[in-house]
Amino acid sequence: MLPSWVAGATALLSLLIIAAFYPSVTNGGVLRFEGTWLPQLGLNFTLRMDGFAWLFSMLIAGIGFLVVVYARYYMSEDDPVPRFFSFLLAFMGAMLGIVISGNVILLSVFWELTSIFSFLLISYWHNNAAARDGARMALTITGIGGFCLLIGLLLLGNIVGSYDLDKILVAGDVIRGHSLYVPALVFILLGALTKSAQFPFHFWLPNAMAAPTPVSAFLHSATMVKAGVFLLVRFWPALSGTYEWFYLVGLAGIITLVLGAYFAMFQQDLKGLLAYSTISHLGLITTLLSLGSPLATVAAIFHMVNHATFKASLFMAAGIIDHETGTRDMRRLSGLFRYLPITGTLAMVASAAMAGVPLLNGFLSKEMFFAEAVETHADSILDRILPYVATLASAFSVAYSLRFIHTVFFGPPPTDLPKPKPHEPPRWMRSPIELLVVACLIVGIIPAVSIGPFLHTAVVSVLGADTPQYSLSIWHGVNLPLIMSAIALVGGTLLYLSLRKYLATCEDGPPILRNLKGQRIFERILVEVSWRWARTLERRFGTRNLQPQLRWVVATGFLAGLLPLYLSGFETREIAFSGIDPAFAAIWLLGICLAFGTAYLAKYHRLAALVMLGGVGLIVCITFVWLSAPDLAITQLLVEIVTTVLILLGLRWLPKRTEGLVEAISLRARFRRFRDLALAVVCGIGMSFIAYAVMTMPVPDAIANYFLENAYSQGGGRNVVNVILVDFRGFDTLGEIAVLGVVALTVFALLRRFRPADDSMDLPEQQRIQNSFDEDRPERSAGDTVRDYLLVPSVIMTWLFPVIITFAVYIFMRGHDMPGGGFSAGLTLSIAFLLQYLAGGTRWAEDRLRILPLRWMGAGILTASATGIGAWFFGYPFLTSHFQYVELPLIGKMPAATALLFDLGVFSLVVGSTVLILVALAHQSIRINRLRAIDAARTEEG
Amino acid sequence: MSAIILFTAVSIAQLMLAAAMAIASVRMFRGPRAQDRIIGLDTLYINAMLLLVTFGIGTGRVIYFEAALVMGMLGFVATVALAKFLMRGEVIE
Amino acid sequence: MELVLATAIGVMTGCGVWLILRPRTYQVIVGLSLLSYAVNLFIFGVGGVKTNVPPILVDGVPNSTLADPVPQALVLTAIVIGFATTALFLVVLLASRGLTGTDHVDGRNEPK
Amino acid sequence: MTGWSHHLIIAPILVPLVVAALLLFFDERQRVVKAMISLASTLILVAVSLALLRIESGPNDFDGVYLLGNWAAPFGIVLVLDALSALMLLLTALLSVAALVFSLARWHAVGAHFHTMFQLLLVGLNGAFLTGDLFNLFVFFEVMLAASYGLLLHGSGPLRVKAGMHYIAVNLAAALLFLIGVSLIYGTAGTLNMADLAARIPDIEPDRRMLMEAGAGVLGIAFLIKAGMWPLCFWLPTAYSAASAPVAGIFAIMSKLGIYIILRLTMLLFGDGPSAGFGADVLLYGGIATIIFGTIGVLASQALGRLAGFSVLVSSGTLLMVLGINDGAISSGALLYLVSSTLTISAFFMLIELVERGQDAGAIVLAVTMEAYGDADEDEPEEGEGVTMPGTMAILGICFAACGILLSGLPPLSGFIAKFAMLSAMMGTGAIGVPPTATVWILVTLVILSGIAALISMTRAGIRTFWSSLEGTVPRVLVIEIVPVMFLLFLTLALTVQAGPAMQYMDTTIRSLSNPRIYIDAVRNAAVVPDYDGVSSTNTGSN
Amino acid sequence: MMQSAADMPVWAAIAVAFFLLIGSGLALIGAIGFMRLPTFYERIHAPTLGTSWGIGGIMLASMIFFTVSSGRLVFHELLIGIFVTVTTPITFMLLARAALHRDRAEGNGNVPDKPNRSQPAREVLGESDPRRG
Amino acid sequence: MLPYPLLTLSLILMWLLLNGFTPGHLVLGILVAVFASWAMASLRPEKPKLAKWYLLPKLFGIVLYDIVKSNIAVARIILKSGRRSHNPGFLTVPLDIENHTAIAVLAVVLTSTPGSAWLEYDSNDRTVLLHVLDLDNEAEWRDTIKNRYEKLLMEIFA
Ligand code: NA
Ligand code: NA
Repeated sequence: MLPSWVAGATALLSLLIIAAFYPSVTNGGVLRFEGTWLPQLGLNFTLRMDGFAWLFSMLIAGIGFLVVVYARYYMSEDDPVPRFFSFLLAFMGAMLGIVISGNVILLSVFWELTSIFSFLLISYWHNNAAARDGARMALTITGIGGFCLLIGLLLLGNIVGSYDLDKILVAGDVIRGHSLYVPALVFILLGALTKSAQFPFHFWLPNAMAAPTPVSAFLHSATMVKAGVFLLVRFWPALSGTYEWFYLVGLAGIITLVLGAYFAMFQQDLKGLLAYSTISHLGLITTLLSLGSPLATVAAIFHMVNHATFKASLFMAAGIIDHETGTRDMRRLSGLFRYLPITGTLAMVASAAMAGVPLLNGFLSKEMFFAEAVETHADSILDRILPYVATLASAFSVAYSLRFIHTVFFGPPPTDLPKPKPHEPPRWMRSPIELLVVACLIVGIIPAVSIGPFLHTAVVSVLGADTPQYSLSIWHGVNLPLIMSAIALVGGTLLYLSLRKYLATCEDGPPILRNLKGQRIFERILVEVSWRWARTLERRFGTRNLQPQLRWVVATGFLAGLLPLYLSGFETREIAFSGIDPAFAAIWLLGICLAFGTAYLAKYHRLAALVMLGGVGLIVCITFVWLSAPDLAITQLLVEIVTTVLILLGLRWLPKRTEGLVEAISLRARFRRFRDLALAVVCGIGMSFIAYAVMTMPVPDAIANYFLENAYSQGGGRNVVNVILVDFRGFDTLGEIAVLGVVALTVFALLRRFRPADDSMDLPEQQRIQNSFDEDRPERSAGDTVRDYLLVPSVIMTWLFPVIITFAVYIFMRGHDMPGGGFSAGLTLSIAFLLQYLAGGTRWAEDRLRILPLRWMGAGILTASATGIGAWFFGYPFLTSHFQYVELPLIGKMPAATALLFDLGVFSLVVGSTVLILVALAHQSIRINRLRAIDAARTEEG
Repeated sequence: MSAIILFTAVSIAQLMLAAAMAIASVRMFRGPRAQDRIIGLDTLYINAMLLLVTFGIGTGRVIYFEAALVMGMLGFVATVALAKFLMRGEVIE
Repeated sequence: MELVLATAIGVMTGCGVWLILRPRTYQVIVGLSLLSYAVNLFIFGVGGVKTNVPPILVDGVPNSTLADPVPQALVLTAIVIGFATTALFLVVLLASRGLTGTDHVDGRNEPK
Repeated sequence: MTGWSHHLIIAPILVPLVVAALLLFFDERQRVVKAMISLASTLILVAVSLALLRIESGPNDFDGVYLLGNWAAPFGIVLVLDALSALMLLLTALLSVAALVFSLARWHAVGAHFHTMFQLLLVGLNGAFLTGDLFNLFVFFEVMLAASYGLLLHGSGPLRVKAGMHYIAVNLAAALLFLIGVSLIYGTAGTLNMADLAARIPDIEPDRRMLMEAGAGVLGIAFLIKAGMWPLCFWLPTAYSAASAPVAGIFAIMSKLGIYIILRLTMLLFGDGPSAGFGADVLLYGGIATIIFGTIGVLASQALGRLAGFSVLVSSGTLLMVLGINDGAISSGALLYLVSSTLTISAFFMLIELVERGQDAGAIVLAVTMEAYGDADEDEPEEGEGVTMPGTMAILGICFAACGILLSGLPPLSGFIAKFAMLSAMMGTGAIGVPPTATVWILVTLVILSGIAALISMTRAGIRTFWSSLEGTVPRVLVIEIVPVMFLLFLTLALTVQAGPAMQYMDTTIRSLSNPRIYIDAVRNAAVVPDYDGVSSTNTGSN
Repeated sequence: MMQSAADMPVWAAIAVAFFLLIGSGLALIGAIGFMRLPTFYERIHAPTLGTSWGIGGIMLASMIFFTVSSGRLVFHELLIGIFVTVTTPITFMLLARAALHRDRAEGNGNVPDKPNRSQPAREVLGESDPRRG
Repeated sequence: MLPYPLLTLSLILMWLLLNGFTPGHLVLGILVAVFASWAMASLRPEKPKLAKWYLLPKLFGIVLYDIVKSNIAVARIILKSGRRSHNPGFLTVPLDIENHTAIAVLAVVLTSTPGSAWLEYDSNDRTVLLHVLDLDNEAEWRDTIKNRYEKLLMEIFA
């Protein structure tokens, strides 16, 4: 398996490289590498290796290497191993990154990376639901913790003024004295405690045991879970030594210590037992760190290393058992020693180390822990109960270690194993365990020689000048810690013996508390909050309906317009009734009535509403004339006409609606109506108010004067509005025709897929009646009625065609000097086309007129753009117009402005777009005939 | 003198036309049939056009002529479409 | 004159707002049309209400008596864009009606 | 005249416009030709915007003001290229290339005139980014909207049509507000040119100013609708998730257009002077409400499309909050965040379509519902063996994970850098010794919570999609579909690695924005091209 | 350059006023008739007052006014008259025919024959009130 | 070259009416009119044969006179319509003319004249249904239509 070789070589290489750094980090030496990344914000790619980081790196790389070797044999042939090893190596890199980051933000980057890779590793067997859930929970908890850590680190940066670890570590006093200390501490601790599975965030770790065992051995015993306590050690000089630190860290540590050990005793899953044991041991380390004493810190660092060695080996052993027997359930395992003597022996030694049996490394750090526990650090209840708690937890630890060994390896031969014939694993699979167990023994027996110098290097780098005197010998005489150890060993053994019967058959988990599954609670909360609450809230504070949305738009628009006025105490001028033209007022009285009528009739009398809307439009048009804006009047009128026809074309496809059935109006609907009415009234009044205010305000020194003065001399036109449109602000017009064009295309595209509702599929009733009338009579044939009907109108409408074309040309030509222009002309021409469709029907019109609307549109945009671009060749910016009078034979002096060419583009586009829209709508009637025919054919078949 | 005559005549004419428009609108609102409403709109158009012409006389400007011309020439298109919709249920067949 | 125009704008706004808050697509499109009338008049009015002034440059008439041409140009653009979007909305409501079988703005079948 | 290179400023508008027109001359059957022309246009746009960005960030004194029609400001319309608009242009161009390439696999063929509308959307976007004139902004806004209507409806179907109708209705209302706002501003200040307006504000007498502010308020609502501020945002998740994948991919920039304009106008008009800080509270509280609502929506979303849609809201909310605080350093970070989140969301929208291709919608709902009601696949048989994922799924999975990481702001991609940049400015070394205020705490909490929500939702969705349903057929994904997604994700990676220079650019941008004088003077002093003999042409308008 | 209204000869002013009042009066009478006449078929006659001499009067007024005030022959108002005369009948014809169709379809007795007996009388034109007509 | 000379001429006249007479506009008007006539040709309308076009002014005069008359009549009816002073009714008139343009002209004339309205033309039996506001003398109506208008029209559109 090539991947495993690559992975192993990589791990080994890292180990060797790290080892080579050793001389540089002894005696407080620090290696630094600085790369710029985001220097403005103090985030740099700074790597920093001191003694502590070195020790930890060695641990990561060393155990990493062993895990790769182990996994080489553990993973099945069918597993996608390249993925496994790449994730594993990536994780290792991230973990090393945490350890050697010299910038705390960089540290948090690696921190989150370990969460991500651990997620991928836990869920490696993702077809297993437990793996998925466990991975997700681990990621959620540690990811959230990582965010908290980031906040804490940002606060540290705020306090210290730098994210550089060196600067932070020397600023302990500043930090502890700062008002932001507590929040920073709390957030950093949230990060650390979640990662290290400390109470109350411990529950993710047992669920992460769905991971392949090498992962558990690496991540969940030796490295990732140590990241939290690593962080506590790392920031120990900067953060520790306060009451807040003591209480927060200590409380979490002590509870975790006891609870983890207690839970561990009652696990039935081997890996579950180890997981809870890990939790408990991490609690021990946390407790030590809470104490704030240098000696305790030494013990903590020492225990980190020790725990990594024995726990990793135990996980590997558990993996072998699982691998060989097919189960990890201690109720089914029994008497395996006869099959697995070597593994059994190794596991026994490692368990003994875990239980704190003398001559093994676990014993040494535990003794140090006991020694610290009896000291007084900060006078409090916590302080006083610590010795008892420590002893109790230790006794539990003895009990579960004993149980691990006794249940699995001793007793009668197993009876119902999934794999009946277990045997020793391959040599190389066992060797990592052997190596680790030997390490336990060596450290346990000759600590000062073996681990001593390295530990010292690490301790010095953390504590610096505060490094205390400590002795790494096995025998310190008969003292309180030794007695506590003895009590724990004896008590633990007795405890195990008394619980043995119960444990052999009991359910997973401790009595009573077994039902209090953190995982279950967590998932419930997650589902409740992130799913049900969220959906309820989304429904309550959001909507998928249109009406509330428009209501919001209207209401906020109203507030945005009037609130500033109200808040700043705006007062409008006195209302002036003078100067009102009675005819104008009368016209608008009418217009207002028409508007009300439109609103009133729009529901049941669509056609009537359309007619009245046309009336309102007409009044608007008159207004434009009255107020000296003939251009607007013409445009408004033409648009009005085309829009009416468009809506009529659409009306055919809308459902029939009759007033007859008056639905019972519910109270809610009534309320809604009232609210809408109130909103409408209020908006109307507000709009009137603002309109009045702005209209009566003297006109400011506007840009308008410039246009009035220069339209003729510079733009060559007397119709200032048109000169603005095609010259001063020609760019607006260019955009405007783009809008029209794209809308036409959209309409076309949408209608190509249009299929009417079933009840609109039939011929309109009028046509059916008329057709059947024609067919009933021998002298008539279908279509006679309509032909007679349109006989006279179509003659007139046809003859109007050239007339309207002439008129369109007229409107276009005069635009620059008089009301008119490309847009009006375009609309006029499209009305000419429309009229032919009306007169003769689609077929008739298209037989005769080949209008290619898309070409008109394209040509329009191109003409307008080309006119603009033309200016470039004379060294002017886009759209610079040019005009002069040209002398034409017969005709005389004619103004010729390039703006006219631009207007031609507008004209062309407007014709194309309008015709495209109208024709696309008109074609539906033909299309439906076809669809109907297809449907009919289908029905016959079916 | 001329000014007074013209002013009075124009004002009265405008008010009469406005009144005619108002009456047409009443039909537009009341119906009873769609035909009546549409003829109402047509009448409204015609009277509005006349109003514009009188406005032109009142102000002495020819500039409003085109607007009136557009109403006179193309105003019927909307009503024709409406009428055809009534008769055939479809504007363009 | 300002008063008349302001009232007219207000009424059309009110009617338009009422209509766009109704459940039928047709009401909405009519409402939007009314609103755009109101807004066009509003833009127009912003330049000051001048009646009986020459809209076109005429020799000998001082420019300052002319109506402000800028709002007029803006209204023209607004009319065009309003026309385009009305056409589009119309077609979309037709398509919606075709696909959902109802003319309710939310595609719901039962009038509520 | 600085020669032909000066015309480069207008190229981002003209190139797609002319291309759109040209495309109209080709038949629907000549789709390949159309696609190639369209693609060429977007590639040119990338090149142009890169050139503009380089010019803009370079040392030389480039005249970034383009006087259209050779009319001096404030009379004509000006285009203004500054660091901010250059950035947005580049972002748009990059997204457009990705979306267009993606569409070539199949989407461009499902309806008529896709490429034309796509190009016109770019016209609208680029025009809106470049213009220095309020009404011209309206026009380009409408160009963009009109094209977006067409693109949203591209492909038809009930979902799209319903979403399209709501989208159109809301935006039509918004357009009306826009017009009211612009005309109020014109009526009170007498100008439409942004720079001129900014210069005039101090001299506007009080009652006029009140109305001007009312106009600005109404105008603001129009932009906030586009940006998707709660409660004006409900259309957004529906519309974006209903749009076809490449369309949603390019839509990602549209909500940012609203943000862009708010940023531009608040900095220019309300940076200092008598109206300073106008509307800041609205942005702040609106942003808070938006990010909360977006977060809720992210958690509540079953469908990936809606999840992505709500992510847009989260992103908008974050940016609005920051704009409400209006602090230079935070804003630089926010700009980085803007770029990063736009790239992410765009990639995500396109990815979703690929991922969901292999699934049927009913299964998703069922899976989620089962999870919600407790006993999700608990009695599924346990298997020890892993399952080899097909290569496609692996690539999709990696992209999906990248999106999740980006959305939740986890390292190592730019989502983290961006959030860090903002947070650091609020409470880290960017604010040394300044204790975070309550507002900052709220902000930080919300930013973090939204990240957590994204994390939870994305893992839930990812697990469901990639791991729980291997029975589903493996989607058939073409290379030209996955490459654009990877391209955008690669850009986020590049943004991470090059965070320093990127941040430098953002800093410069914000610095120049916070000194509106530069902008105002540049526009007002921009000189028209003088006449040359023999032609009587337009000439200098005096101020 | 145009003369102001005050400079116009009185006879012209009187002529203009006369035609104006005739025109607008006829238009008003037409509208009143449109309002008051009882049946649709009667009502369609009334507005033609406005479209015939109503327009005629006002156009004449306009022609006289502008011819006198500008000192040159102005008669482009003729165009309006022609177009209205030509186009208005279309609307009236079409609408009257639609009314006829509907009355026949509904079986309203008092319209001339060509009823369509093969179809039951039904509500055809969803728009209006069936009670009247 | 010129498919519809009379139309072209009318269009030129229209152009000049709109723009005022200058040589330049005459040229321009001719160009536009010719272009518009070509556009008309593409519609391929039924081509009316104007045999005696010079009779058109006569028709015009008659109609103008009739309209004045009926204006007064109808105005009177409307103003005293409190009492039902008139006798509305339908009237079916058989027509001899076939030319569509001629029929259209007749329709326009009848509808423009207050008091009579063109309702329906039946191409099968070639009758037209009219509505008349005051149908006191049915025969006189028929006579007016047949002899006063139709005859003249048949002469014009031979
Ligand atoms: Na103690
Ligand atoms: Na008549």
